[in-house]
Amino acid sequence: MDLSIITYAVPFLLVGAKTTLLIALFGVGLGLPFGILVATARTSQVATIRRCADFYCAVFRGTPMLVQIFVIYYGLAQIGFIRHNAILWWLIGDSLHAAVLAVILNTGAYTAEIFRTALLSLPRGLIEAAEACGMSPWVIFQRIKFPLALRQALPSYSTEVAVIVKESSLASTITVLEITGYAKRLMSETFAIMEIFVITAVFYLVINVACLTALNVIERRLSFEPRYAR
Amino acid sequence: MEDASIMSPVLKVHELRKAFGATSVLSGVSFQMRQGEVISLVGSSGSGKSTALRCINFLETPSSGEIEVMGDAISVVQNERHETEIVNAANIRVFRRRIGMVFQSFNLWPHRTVLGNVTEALIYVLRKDKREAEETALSALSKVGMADFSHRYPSQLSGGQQQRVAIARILAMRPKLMLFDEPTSALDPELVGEVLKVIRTLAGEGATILLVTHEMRFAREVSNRMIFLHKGIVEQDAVPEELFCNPASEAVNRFLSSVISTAA
Amino acid sequence: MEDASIMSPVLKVHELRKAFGATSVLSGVSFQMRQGEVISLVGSSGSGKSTALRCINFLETPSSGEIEVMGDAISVVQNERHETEIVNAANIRVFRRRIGMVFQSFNLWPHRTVLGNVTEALIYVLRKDKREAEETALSALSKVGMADFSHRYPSQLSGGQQQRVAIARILAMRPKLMLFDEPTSALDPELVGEVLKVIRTLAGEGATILLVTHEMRFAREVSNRMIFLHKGIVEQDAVPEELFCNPASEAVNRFLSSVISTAA
Amino acid sequence: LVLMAAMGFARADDGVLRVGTEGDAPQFSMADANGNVTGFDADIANGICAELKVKCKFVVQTFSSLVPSMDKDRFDIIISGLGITDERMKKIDYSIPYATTPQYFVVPKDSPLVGLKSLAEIEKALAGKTIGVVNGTTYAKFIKKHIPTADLKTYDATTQQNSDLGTGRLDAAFGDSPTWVDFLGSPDGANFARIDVKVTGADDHEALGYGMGVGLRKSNTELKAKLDAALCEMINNGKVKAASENWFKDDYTIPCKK
Amino acid sequence: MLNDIWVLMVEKGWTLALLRGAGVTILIGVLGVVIGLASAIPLAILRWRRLPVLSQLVDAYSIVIRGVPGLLVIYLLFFGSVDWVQKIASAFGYADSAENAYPFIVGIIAIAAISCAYSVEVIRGALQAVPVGLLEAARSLSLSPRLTFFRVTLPLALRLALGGINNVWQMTIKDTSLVSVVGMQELMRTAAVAAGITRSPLLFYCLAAAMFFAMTAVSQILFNRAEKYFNRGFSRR
Ligand SMILES: Nc1ncnc2c1ncn2[C@@H]1O[C@H](COP(=O)(O)OP(=O)(O)OP(=O)(O)O)[C@@H](O)[C@H]1O
Ligand SMILES: Nc1ncnc2c1ncn2[C@@H]1O[C@H](COP(=O)(O)OP(=O)(O)OP(=O)(O)O)[C@@H](O)[C@H]1O
Ligand SMILES: [Mg+2]
Ligand SMILES: [Mg+2]
Repeated sequence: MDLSIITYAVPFLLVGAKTTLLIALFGVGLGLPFGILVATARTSQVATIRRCADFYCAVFRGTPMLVQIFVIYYGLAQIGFIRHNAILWWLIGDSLHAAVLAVILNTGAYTAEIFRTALLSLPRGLIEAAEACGMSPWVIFQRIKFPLALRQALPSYSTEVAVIVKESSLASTITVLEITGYAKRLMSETFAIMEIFVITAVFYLVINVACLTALNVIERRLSFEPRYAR
Repeated sequence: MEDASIMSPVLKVHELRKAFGATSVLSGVSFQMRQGEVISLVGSSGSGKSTALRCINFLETPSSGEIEVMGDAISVVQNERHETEIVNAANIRVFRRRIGMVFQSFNLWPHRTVLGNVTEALIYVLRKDKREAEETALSALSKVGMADFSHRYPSQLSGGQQQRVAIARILAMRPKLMLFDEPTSALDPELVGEVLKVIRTLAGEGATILLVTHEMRFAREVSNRMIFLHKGIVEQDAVPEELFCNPASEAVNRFLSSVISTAA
Repeated sequence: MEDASIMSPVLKVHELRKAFGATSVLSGVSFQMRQGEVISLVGSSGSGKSTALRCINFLETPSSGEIEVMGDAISVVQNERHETEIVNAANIRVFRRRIGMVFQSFNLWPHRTVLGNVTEALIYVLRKDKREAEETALSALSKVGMADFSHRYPSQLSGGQQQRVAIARILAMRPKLMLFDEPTSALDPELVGEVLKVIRTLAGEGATILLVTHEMRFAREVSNRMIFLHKGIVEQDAVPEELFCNPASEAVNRFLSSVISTAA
Repeated sequence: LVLMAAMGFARADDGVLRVGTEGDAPQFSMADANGNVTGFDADIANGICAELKVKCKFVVQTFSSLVPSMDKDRFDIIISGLGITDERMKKIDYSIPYATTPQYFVVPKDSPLVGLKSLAEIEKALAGKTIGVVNGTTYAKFIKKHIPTADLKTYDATTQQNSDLGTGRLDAAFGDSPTWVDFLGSPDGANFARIDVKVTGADDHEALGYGMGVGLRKSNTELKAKLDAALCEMINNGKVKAASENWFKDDYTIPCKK
Repeated sequence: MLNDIWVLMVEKGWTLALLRGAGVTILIGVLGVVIGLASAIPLAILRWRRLPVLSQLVDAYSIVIRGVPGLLVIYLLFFGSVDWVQKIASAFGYADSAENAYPFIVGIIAIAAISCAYSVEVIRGALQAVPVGLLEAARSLSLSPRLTFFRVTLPLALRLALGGINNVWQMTIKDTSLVSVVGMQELMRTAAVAAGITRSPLLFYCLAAAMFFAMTAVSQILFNRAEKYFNRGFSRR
């Protein structure tokens, strides 16, 4: 491999990495609560809420993220009303904002599915015990359901975090200069496709290994003595 | 108000019915409890005792019937379209705040320590601050001899220890009405004696207690009245002496005689 | 061979020790069982009874000690580097084929029906064909009065019903040695009497039974010998009459006296 | 059937020249629903094949896999409007340049910028503005170098860049002449105009290169010689001019200097 | 407008092209997930059992594959191996068929490797969540480890893993678009080409999205069925 390529590309990619991290941070920070909200909506007793949430998940899990990001950035921008509404235009007018929005909406749907199964698999008795104490639904959720579901969901969710980091690369298709954005530019400048690809992948790998290891540590921290269950 | 609540029954169960699909489990159970009363619900396995307790705080929705706790009532009716309809469903939360329940299978939260299991509801339902909650919890735990285990997780406890934590979880809450589902099933005789004392103290302090038990001697000792449930209906509702000396039916008689023969 | 196995003890537990981290639970337990014997393991809650049973079929690995089942032995030693080393670990499978165990918390498989829970091991361990397995299962279920529930899932059963299925699951396997962890904790007196009968029949047919129980009357009735466990050691190992009339220590005395006072 | 469609490769026997191309670049390289390629690049390729008396076999692939695929001998040459730059020549070899398209800036019609007269003026006027270019080109480098304060946006496709022009996200866009002829002639382009300052490779060879060439593996001198000869012949006999005028309505041929 | 679409979709044959792309997508997606899942189960068991060395290897594999963009996985697999595969094939005289079939095979292998890495984590998480007591019951009945696994652990774990597997499938079917880098014309690539040269990106991307949606909608029905099946016996009432 040509070493000069590395010294040339890395400074650019480092700048891009900041943006990638920013998108991922928002994706996790807002996507997780949002996904959990949707998951609870999907287990709701009210049929309308449940159906709406189901539909949202079906759409965002069923279509490619690329299309979602295109529709949000290019598609919605065609609508005059949105262009002239300051708040909406703030949301999608700026490519970074649109990318963050798309990532949140996309990961929200996947996160919801992960937490839905986790919530459904909780032993009834534990929730009944909380209900019998007179806890409000919110407290039951916050103190019993969520902590237990989180432990069950963490392995899958850590995967989702890695996916968020990687999917954030689609932001480059709407002109956001994150890692992949810079990589594309460098590739067309130098034609050192393979080299830049590998360097880029190393960037993603480093970020993801950091995330996955952190989540692994959290998972181990949260796991209570599982042995000697009778 | 206060006076009225003392006079009126703490718990009134009226024509409680429950069916799971086609199998009818409770077919019209009615009884009342006054403040400070301890009632044992006895009957053979599968006779619907746990189901009755679970219906009282609406963990299980009855098929029909009315339940009144300290003056507030919830009734369940079947409407024209054969759907179950709960009248005054908003009271369910009120009920559960007044009622504490110990489960047959303990249902301790595996992700919380013993102390956490007990303080949880104190902090989040009774809104005590953390220190106060821990003090209350430790005193409840020491009543059942579990104060030394407060930092263990449930999975590190023996069966009897788990059961005692489940009891302490409710003791700490000091609810007006307590439902115990076989609170001594995993306890050794020494501890059964302890629980007996605790229940007597609680009753003396004005709590009302409904318990399910298979230990007839314990039931006889602890309760003011005993209710014998058989095939979903109340076969006998009497003071213990009466039940033992004067069984109302063949079923009661057979049940009690087997107690005596086992003990022989 | 056959003769020898009748003469030699079915189960020999020698200097069994078990510690969870720093807390020592069993500190040198030794006893023997001959074929057809029924022994009750009694003691206060947390004294290590369940742990002892679980060590015998190696669900829990002892810290040290030797266990011999029908002539085959497994011993656990601490080697120089303070690691636990199992000598003859291959025998664990052999042990488990000979030993059946009923758990304190039943552990029925939630995804299988009652019948499925019982036939599973018959089909896959004893290699019976499906029809035969179902017949055996149904006859075991009817011994505990659960034949009518064979198509229910465990979550649709009452506590006592679950316990009876757990018992039937083992009965159907007809193991040489059976370990029962509080087999009557959720059962009403009538059913306790039934289980008593079943255990007697099994013992009469040559099975060897080790059971943990809190019901002293039941223990007295059912067992040839009683072992009193206290703080991880065997405090007394005697025939029931002896234990009750002549307690070996203060601990045994206190334990038994509370039985009597509760019964008062 | 699906399988067959999925892998349109043939062996590099003598008599077949395998040409890698992008397939989704309007006017240059357009693959239709059946995988047949038309456009300027296709004409050049077919012309070369005719000169060399071989059959052209097109392989349509994404831009980013073209170079590695050629390295691994999946095809022999790339004809996909590749601009020749010094930077790129480190990775692949080029034939002689056969055409070059001038570049223009495009801005909203009512913008005062429309009347600017020189590159220097444009550079001053667009400082700090948002400018779009398309990936796969070297224009980004050009803008970075000449208008360093500009907020540069890179697009994967011209249509996307034009869409952002339409919604006002871009103050200006920089691209080659054929694209603009196409866009300004369409209804969407009605509100835009190009600044009449022709930017060519001559303005900055380092950033904008030396025109389009055929890409081939490094040190394949024999093939390079053949290609150069063929291209030169096509330039001289007007085939390139014909193709250019056919697709771009203008003649972008670079004279062949041996 | 409608006329334009008619010309594009029918006369220019893009409908057929999209359907052909969808066929490739489904074929690679299904094969990839099935192979990935099948190989993920044993790997997840290694992880779950914490077998020394092997477990760490699996962990490393799954972290690396999940950590790098899928595109690179395919790139490296394909461009890293195509040389010697070509040589071997030529040596045996199958050069042509190797050149034709190889991208397809690599595509499936890469997709399987990716979906496998994801599935490993999902299944391991589910295995860990199966209550120990239920396994002890099986062990004490001397069901062999293999039987315990297949009769008790796996059914219970699959119930817990179902949502995650569903997610992996939905992700994988869309990841198939990566195989376009080795020259396969799957759905997304076909749509991109069409979008580029017909200048109707919105139409073609939305069409592709609709096709993906149709595929996942069908699979969702199957997953709902499976969920019902695995949940039998769990709900009270
Ligand atoms: N995983 C563990 N970690 C630490 N301590 C444990 C663990 N499991 C059990 N113990 C402790 O070991 C002791 C013996 O437990 P065991 O379950 O054998 O008691 P037991 O005699 O069966 O009691 P019970 O009659 O209440 O069932 C208890 O004090 C318990 O707290
Ligand atoms: N979800 C269910 N579906 C069908 N039948 C059920 C369900 N839950 C409970 N039952 C049946 O209802 C009857 C009463 O159950 P319940 O748990 O109230 O019995 P119980 O009196 O508490 O018995 P035990 O003393 O054994 O705990 C039992 O026969 C049981 O099989
Ligand atoms: Mg019950
Ligand atoms: Mg025990």
